[in-house]
Amino acid sequence: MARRSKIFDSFAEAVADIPDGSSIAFGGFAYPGVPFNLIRALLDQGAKGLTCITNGTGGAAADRMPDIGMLVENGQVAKVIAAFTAPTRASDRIPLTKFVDEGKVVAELVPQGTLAERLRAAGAGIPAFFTPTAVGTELAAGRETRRFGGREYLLEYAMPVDVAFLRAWKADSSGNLLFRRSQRNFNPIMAMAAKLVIVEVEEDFVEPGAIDPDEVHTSGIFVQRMVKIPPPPEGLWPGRRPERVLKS
Amino acid sequence: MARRSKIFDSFAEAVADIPDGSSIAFGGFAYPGVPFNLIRALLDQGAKGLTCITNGTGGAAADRMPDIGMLVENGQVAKVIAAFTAPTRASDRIPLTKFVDEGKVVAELVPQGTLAERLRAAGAGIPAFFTPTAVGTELAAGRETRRFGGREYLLEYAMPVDVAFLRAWKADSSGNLLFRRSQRNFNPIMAMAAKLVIVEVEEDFVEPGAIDPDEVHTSGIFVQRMVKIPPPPEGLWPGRRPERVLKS
Amino acid sequence: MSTGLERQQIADRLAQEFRDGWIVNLGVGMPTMCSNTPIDTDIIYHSENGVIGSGPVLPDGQEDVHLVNAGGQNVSLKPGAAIVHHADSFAIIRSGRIDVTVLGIYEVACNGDFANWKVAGANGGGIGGAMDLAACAKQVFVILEHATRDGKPRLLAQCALPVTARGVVTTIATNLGLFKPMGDRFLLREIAPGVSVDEVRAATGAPVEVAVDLRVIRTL
Amino acid sequence: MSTGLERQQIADRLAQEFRDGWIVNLGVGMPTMCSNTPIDTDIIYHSENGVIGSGPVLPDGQEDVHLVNAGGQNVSLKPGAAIVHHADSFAIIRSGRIDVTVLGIYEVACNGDFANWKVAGANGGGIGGAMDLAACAKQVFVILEHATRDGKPRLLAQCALPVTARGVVTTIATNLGLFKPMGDRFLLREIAPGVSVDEVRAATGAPVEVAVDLRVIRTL
Repeated sequence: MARRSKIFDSFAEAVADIPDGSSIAFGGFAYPGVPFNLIRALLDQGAKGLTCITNGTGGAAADRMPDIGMLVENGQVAKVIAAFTAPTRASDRIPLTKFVDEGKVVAELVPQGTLAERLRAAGAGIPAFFTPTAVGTELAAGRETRRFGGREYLLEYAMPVDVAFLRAWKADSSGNLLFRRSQRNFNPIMAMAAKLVIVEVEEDFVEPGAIDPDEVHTSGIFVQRMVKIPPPPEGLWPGRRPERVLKS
Repeated sequence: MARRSKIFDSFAEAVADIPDGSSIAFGGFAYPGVPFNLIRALLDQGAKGLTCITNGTGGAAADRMPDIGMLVENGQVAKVIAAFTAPTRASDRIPLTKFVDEGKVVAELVPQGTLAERLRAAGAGIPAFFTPTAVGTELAAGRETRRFGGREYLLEYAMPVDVAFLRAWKADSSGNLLFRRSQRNFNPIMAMAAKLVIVEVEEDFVEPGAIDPDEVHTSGIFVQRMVKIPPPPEGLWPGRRPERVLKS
Repeated sequence: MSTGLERQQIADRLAQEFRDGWIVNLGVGMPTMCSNTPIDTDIIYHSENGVIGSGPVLPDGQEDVHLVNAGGQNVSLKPGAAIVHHADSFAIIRSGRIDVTVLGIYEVACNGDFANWKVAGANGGGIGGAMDLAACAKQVFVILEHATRDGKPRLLAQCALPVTARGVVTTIATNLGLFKPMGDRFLLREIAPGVSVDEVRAATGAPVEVAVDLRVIRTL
Repeated sequence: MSTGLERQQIADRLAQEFRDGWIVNLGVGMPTMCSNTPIDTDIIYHSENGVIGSGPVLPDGQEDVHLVNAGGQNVSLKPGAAIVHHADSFAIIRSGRIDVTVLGIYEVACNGDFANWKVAGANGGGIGGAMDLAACAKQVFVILEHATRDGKPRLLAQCALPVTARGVVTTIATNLGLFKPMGDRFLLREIAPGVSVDEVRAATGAPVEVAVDLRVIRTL
């Protein structure tokens, strides 16, 4: 029996059934590995009351690609969990700030390593763990800490998510993924943490077996849906020279 | 300033300074990835009072390669931490059994996934975590458990080690490692858990840059010493056809 | 020696429970025989040492010496396979992504407890990945001879040996039939050809309920 | 505007503290300027997004669009580089393998506390990887302008802003000098050319002890 293909024809189709209230993890750090095309499709799809898990929400830069800040501005977001919930430079403005200040969006600030480890824990069946990060800071106020070997650690909980949006470099049709360079970032651990994993892929799909099993970054068992990114201008390609991305 | 090379000329030299009382993690599952040559060198070197962390101690099979059981028989081992501390078949005998029965060696039995996660936690700066494994069993008797989301979990602690012995397929001179197929097993996480990582390598060393950074399994920042395995009979090659190992 | 099904036939019956797309983990021994069963479902075999998508065991002379399954056999890889390290392999297990694990065991109780890591009087045991798999797989199938070599029942009201996990077994396959633990009894779903219900009851250490639609196992 | 060293000169002085073989993590902003300093030590640069062994920032037109450092700049890779995912990158950080992290900050106290993630009155903040790095790196170097734009001291007896980590800073480089937190005071190890000790004391919000072997910073 052939199972349904994981390859979808459009981003719209791939995100069509995401319900209101979903928690969605968005891969990416700076622009590499950010699922811009899936974010744009989600802006069109319109699901509301979302919890967005992401390193940052974007919107500080002038040349703006689809970002979590736009989902916020579009009224789709109830909560953001991120390592940046305000700009680091006082002079910058990000769209999230206004919504948080007005009480329309809840922002949970999480140190980046803790964010990564909470996602990894969810994907590893570990409900909670201890970390030295944030001990003695405002973020640890009133929370459970414990000493191991003379040092104080903070209890942190796994962060499972309903959906992960990823951007990968190459994929085979069974869902095995390769990320190129720092495109990898949060993508593999978000794939592990999610029930439904949707991936935008830069290169043409290859047959199963074309990627060496030793080189796979994310196994196809984690991946349910994939869409090939069309060439620009239809598809969104970050950075200045998408033609080199396609060839490298 | 050039740092000292990580490439050692002999296994004897690579293990010469391991002191009595060290904790040593041994990579490998069945025979792939087992550091047979380093184990043999350690038998010759003679360090005593060792704590050996390993999936199993070996010695049940007829065609015996250097294994932890031999270190036990050689009087070098104080403690074994493993997922197998007795044979699964009642008819099998393993060398460890006699020493445990006589109280000469302490054996700590750890479920394999917990063993892996405790090593990974040590390499990730996580002092303790909760796992569902072993809850309700003899191994959890009297130990701390806790409920998360209606399910009971067992508290487990990180397992840092002094030394890790690994076997890799390829390496560059800066210590970046590639493992082939199921040779990977415990090797990368033991590298993360150890202060001193010593690797026996099957293929000739390549220059830094010859391994694609996206394909590295263990970064050279984890690796301090490497030795090229000589061809048989001088070097130990598991399985039946080492000539294919060298060429594949 | 034993009545009812041969070992491969027990595995065959269990393998027919696998559903299309399942991720299946087979333990050492009889469980790996499930991969010999010709079934038309698309199964992904996972083994605890980090192999996702293994294929048949390779004959002597064709082995890949870097590649073994959980039982140390030289397996092949199917197209689309991937390798992960041990922590990631057990991340897959603990996070509940294994649809079924099939384990060879010593004994099972009608409350779903089972034992497979420590024999009576032993100083230590062999757990391997069984405790992680038992605690975390979506379903736990166990496969065993219905009785010990000296004729004692291995399907019991309560486990006598130290358990591997509690209340997790969903399906039991033995040489005498296919069973489901029901709390205070075993449900006999299917019976081996040539075996009577009375024989099953006599060989079982807990009450046996016979399914209203009891069928005889069709051997392949 | 400010007296003493230029920004690149502050970074240059700090980079000379790096020792051969160190794994160094540079924060966004002034810290990354340390990688411009010509030093003859063999440093491995780690960035929080999983890049181990990055090289210089590439000029426009030569960027690899898949590769950025923690500040989003298109860097290169040195031979022997490796890429890991975010959980493994912070495993490296939390397990204490980073020899030094250099962070740009708002303020630092003589007890070693520092603050760099939340400005006064803000609703939220930008932590990034700074809390993990500050809590776990073997040494924490901080780099900052000695005073705020309106002339207030940023080297203080106690942090006014929410701290990033407590008691972790080992070396402080500012436009006025190189300092070490000593608990109840700062030790002035080196002073910027053309700056007097009195000027340093006047610009600092805690007692300043002058090193017996006080030197003038040699600019490159």
